[in-house]
Amino acid sequence: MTKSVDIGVHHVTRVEGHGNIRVRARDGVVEQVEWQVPEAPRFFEAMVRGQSWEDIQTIVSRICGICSVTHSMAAIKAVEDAMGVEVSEQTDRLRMLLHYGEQIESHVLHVGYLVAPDLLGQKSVVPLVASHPEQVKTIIRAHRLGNHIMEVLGGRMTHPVTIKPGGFSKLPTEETLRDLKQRLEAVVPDLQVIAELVASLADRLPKFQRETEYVALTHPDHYTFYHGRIASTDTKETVDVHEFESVVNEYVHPQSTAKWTRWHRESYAVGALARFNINAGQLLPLAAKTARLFGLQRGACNPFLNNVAQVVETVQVVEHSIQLIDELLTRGIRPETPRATPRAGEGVGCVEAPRGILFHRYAFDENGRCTRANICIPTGQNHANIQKDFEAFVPQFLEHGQDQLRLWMEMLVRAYDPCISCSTHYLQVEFV
Amino acid sequence: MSKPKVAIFDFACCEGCQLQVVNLEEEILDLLSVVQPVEWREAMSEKSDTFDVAIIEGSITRREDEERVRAIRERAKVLVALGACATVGGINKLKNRFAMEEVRRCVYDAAADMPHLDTYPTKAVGEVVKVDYQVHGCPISKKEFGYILRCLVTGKEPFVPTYPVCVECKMQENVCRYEFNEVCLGPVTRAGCGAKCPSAGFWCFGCRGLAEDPNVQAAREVMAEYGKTPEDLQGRLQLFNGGKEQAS
Amino acid sequence: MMKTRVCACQTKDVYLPERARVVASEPMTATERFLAFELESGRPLGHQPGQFVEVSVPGVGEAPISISSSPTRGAAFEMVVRKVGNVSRAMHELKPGDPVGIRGPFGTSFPVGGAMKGQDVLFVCGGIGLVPVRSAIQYVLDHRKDYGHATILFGTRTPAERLFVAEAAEWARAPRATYMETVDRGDGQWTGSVGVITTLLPKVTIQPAKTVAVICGPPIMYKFVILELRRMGLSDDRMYVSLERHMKCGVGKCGHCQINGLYVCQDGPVFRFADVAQIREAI
Amino acid sequence: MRKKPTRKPTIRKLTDSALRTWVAGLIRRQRVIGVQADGERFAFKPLTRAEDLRLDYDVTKIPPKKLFQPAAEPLLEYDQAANYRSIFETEPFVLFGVHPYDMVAILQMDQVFSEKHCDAHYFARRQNATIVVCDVQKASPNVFAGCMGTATIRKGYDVLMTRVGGHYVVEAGSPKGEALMEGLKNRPEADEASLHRREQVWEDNAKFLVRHTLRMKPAEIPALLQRSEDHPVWEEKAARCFSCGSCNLVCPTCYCFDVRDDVKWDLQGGMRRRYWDGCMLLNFANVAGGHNFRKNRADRYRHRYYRKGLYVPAKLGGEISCVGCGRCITACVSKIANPVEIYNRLLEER
Repeated sequence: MTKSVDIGVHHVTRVEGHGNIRVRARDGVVEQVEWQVPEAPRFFEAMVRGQSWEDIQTIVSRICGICSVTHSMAAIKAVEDAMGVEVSEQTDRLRMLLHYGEQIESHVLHVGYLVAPDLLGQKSVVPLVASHPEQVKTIIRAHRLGNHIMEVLGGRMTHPVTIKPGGFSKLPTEETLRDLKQRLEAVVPDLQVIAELVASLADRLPKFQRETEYVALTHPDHYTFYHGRIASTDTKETVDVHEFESVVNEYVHPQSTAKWTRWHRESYAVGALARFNINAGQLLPLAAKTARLFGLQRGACNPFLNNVAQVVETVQVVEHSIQLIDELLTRGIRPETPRATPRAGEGVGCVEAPRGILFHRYAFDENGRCTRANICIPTGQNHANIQKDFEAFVPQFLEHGQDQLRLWMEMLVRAYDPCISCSTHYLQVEFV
Repeated sequence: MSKPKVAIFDFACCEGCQLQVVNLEEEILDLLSVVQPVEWREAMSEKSDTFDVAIIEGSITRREDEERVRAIRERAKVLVALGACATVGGINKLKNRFAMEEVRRCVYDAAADMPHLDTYPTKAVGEVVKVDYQVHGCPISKKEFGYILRCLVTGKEPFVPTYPVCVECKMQENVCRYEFNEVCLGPVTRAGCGAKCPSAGFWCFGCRGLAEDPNVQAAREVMAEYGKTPEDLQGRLQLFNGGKEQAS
Repeated sequence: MMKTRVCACQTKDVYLPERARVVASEPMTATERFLAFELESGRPLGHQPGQFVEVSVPGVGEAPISISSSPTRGAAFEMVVRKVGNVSRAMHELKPGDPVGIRGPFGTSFPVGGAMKGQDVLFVCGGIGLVPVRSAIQYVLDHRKDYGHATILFGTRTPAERLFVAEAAEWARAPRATYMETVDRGDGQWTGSVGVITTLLPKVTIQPAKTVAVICGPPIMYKFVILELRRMGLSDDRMYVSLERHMKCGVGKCGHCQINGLYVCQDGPVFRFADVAQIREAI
Repeated sequence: MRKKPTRKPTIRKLTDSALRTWVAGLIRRQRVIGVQADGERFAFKPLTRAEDLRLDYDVTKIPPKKLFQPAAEPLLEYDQAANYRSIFETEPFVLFGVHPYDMVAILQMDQVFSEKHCDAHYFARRQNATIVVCDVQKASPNVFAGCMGTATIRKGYDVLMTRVGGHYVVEAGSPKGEALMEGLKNRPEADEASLHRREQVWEDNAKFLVRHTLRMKPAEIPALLQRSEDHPVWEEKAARCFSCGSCNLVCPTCYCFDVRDDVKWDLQGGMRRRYWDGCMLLNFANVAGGHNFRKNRADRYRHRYYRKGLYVPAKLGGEISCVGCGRCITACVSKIANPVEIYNRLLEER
């Protein structure tokens, strides 16, 4: 088989935003392997300057339609941090619940609509409607549940409006929560179906491994998406989120103009697999059982397994959501009015997006007008790792030929669930 | 009637409006019964050179985007602007308050001069090419999207409200956000959203663009009576309705 | 709980259309189409000249359309539709046999059985203003002995926009009838009169005491025509106008067609000008 | 529609706990829509527990018209072959706690919707309703029903309740009301003292439901308007008008509507619905083709007051189409929608 390939994927499909793949190899010698991002930069950090602290969430939610709740949460937490606002336990639980809505929606969307077609040899979910109608309906049901949680708690499915500094603009009724709980319980068997479908296809994922550093939030009490400190698989030490710049270490690679991130190695990975590798010990029973179904264990370093970790996490957040609702209902929903007053200061918000750890930092003047912003998105943190994966992957799988290699590389990019439209700041190399 | 071929293209945006199309869930099957998607990068790998309907999501923020959208317009019989970024420029217009050079430097510092970071003041799609149908909102309402698509396929002019959000807020039996002393843009913002934000206890921030013949001057006067400054109003008005344009 | 139907008036839902079918559909100008309908039940519509119906096109909507034919011309009723909205555009696509829904007839009519009887009648029509008036013209010509001289003045912007050209030739030949037409702008072939409709009026002699005028056209036309007729000595109570408004319900509820206290769908569309002359919003 | 009562109406005396028992019984048997707290304000909502009924409310956000003419209401459905079928989705219900001014408005709507052509969709709902009117116990911030003669009502309701001291006097006003009060058979009849105190409540309400004072009799409003078409107040107020229709939508006597079709995904059949509309909205008087017969804000603004004070009264035998609920005053963020202020001003600057 020929060992020469020339791959130029202009705008990888079934990902959020635009990314290109460039590979050139001649007679088994790899000459060029590049992961490029030609997304139109949108300059959010410049745009928020001068805007009111009350509008920051509204603005930065628009960084990404897929992770709008996550960006909103990070922004609100940062604003509260800057303004010295504490929130109640009730608010905390409701936010986690809302945040879980997005994890469910995003993970199911990614695994079900964007990745499943690869595993089933299709170009999109559309033909699956005919070939796998029951599975597609199951996926739709689970996806709708995620959306439903966001709609009832966030006021909308995308770009939530209920989360304000200090609390919620509108609280759900206990009846709503009871209804949510029923829906969550009802989706558990559906998730089982999805897990089994993915498990039955998991052997179609390339057997590729590359050890790397995984970074995610960690918290002593639970498998966290919302609280905690920054942890790494490379060290026992955890880092306070206020020090996130010391973790992401944005740098310019000598061979590239792209800003990459590194912590203990030349790249690190964030996302579902990272969270799993750090927090797997805290999975709730059903999620742990799902992980066993796949044989997924801590220390997994096949990036394609990120999709599997997403399935495990979907079960985890559904389980935890049910717990949270029980806790909320036990105490009863108490009326609360969010109160916060602007002051000069700086704050950091950090939460886990479905695709990995996300950092927001803002500074405000005494009128609460934003003076400075720094946003570090998960996909930005994964770019260097994707590039490193490519560099290891191409020589190893070159012999499979251009078409297969191309598909696998696209799948590899998709495995990271990149959210390129999140691009608050990216630098990238040449265009294809 | 043969099914029109539909292609969805995205420019500078969060892709949240495409997500609303995905969020139609089972209704997507209904949608597929009236149109044939031939290109939709976010959801499918197929690409197509021929299509009848082009749906454009996102704003035009670079010269190269402008060329691309013109090329799409030339090939499309019908062009739909999807969502606030496309219909009014949306949140992306916030950057128009600054000089572009300054915006680039703010975010990219020393690397700001790299060619791919080229950016120009954000434009709505309609500021570059002729738009046949507009689906307003950030994000769009999936229900309205379905309705407009059905109108498009059957050759009808859809009913899109020109009146302010207050109409739907009253229909939802909401208490006016002004009573909470908030800067709510409902009285000058185009309805059609079902007043989702005020119904969730939040002010309207104007994502569907201005209502027809909006009384912005009255808004300034009324704000003052509620103890708000023109800057408070301005700050919120420019979120979705343009940076410099509204300043006058 | 059981859904019940309790209202006695539900035997007649005024919003429920009755099915009718297209019996003729022909292009008339670039933007106007001629359509004829018959109720499926076979019964005549029972309208008076000047009245309108609400036409429903399935899948599209409902719109008020003037009836253009006289009840003296058989069970079919005719319309001329200009492409301006969803419904009228859809009506342009209708073919013979296609079903539509009809509500009505609604509104007032030209006083063919009242004030016009025994009088000379002067019809002044601009553009598609001829459409509703045609029903009265036909009616008068079909009851020729009941009326004095019939004068029909018709103005359009261009020769191509003239309506009922062939029929107008018959009107011109009818006993004790005068037909005159004018266009704002001629084309290469046009040899007729050029100028706005008011330029035709000096060519007409009327006996103000025994003439009734019927005026229908675009909003701008009324002012000038009425001024001129007044100058010719015609009093406001001898002028009848047909006004256009947005009539959603046709039965005096929805409020869209209101001109001050008047509902065009109920109190109009035909008004004695004296009754609306003082109403600011009318003309 | 209403029959003259052939015998003396039943009048009973009801303690709070007896009221709760009665309402709880009604809820068990049928749909009850009652006034309830909704945040800091009040709204008519389906009642599931008798305790939630709040007869001490000041005013509801939206008048009870929403029960007879919903904000969005299906009229009919159809198929491609033009088979149109009316839709009537309604069931019998008790509407509990309507204030007298709102009842007056309902009676006006009854007239409007039955005049010449009867509106079957309105009356399907209307005739399914048994209306329990409750005299006002707490004046709302902008009420002026006392000036409009609508602070109390003596006919047109099915049941009338008045709180006198620590209990209610409950009187049937129709056979429907008598039937509703069947469950109160074992309650005592109202005594003279209670009836006397009820008279006092009526007198007081007429006096005190006056947060804004109209300096003329309502009957003088039409004549006043007839000579005020060119008054500067229209332009002046309209300059601050958002044309947002809030005053229309919260008004118990505004009933204008829009009608729109939506086709189903099969592109064959569809549904025709009507929606609340308002004459203050910019395109209300648009005709097909785009001409707007009331393009100026001031024309629309004036039209609304003329409609309430002159045009509709002409249909209603002179009754002013404003019942003094004050909702428009509260709803208008520009604070230009106070009818009392307008009419007083016209009177002063004649």
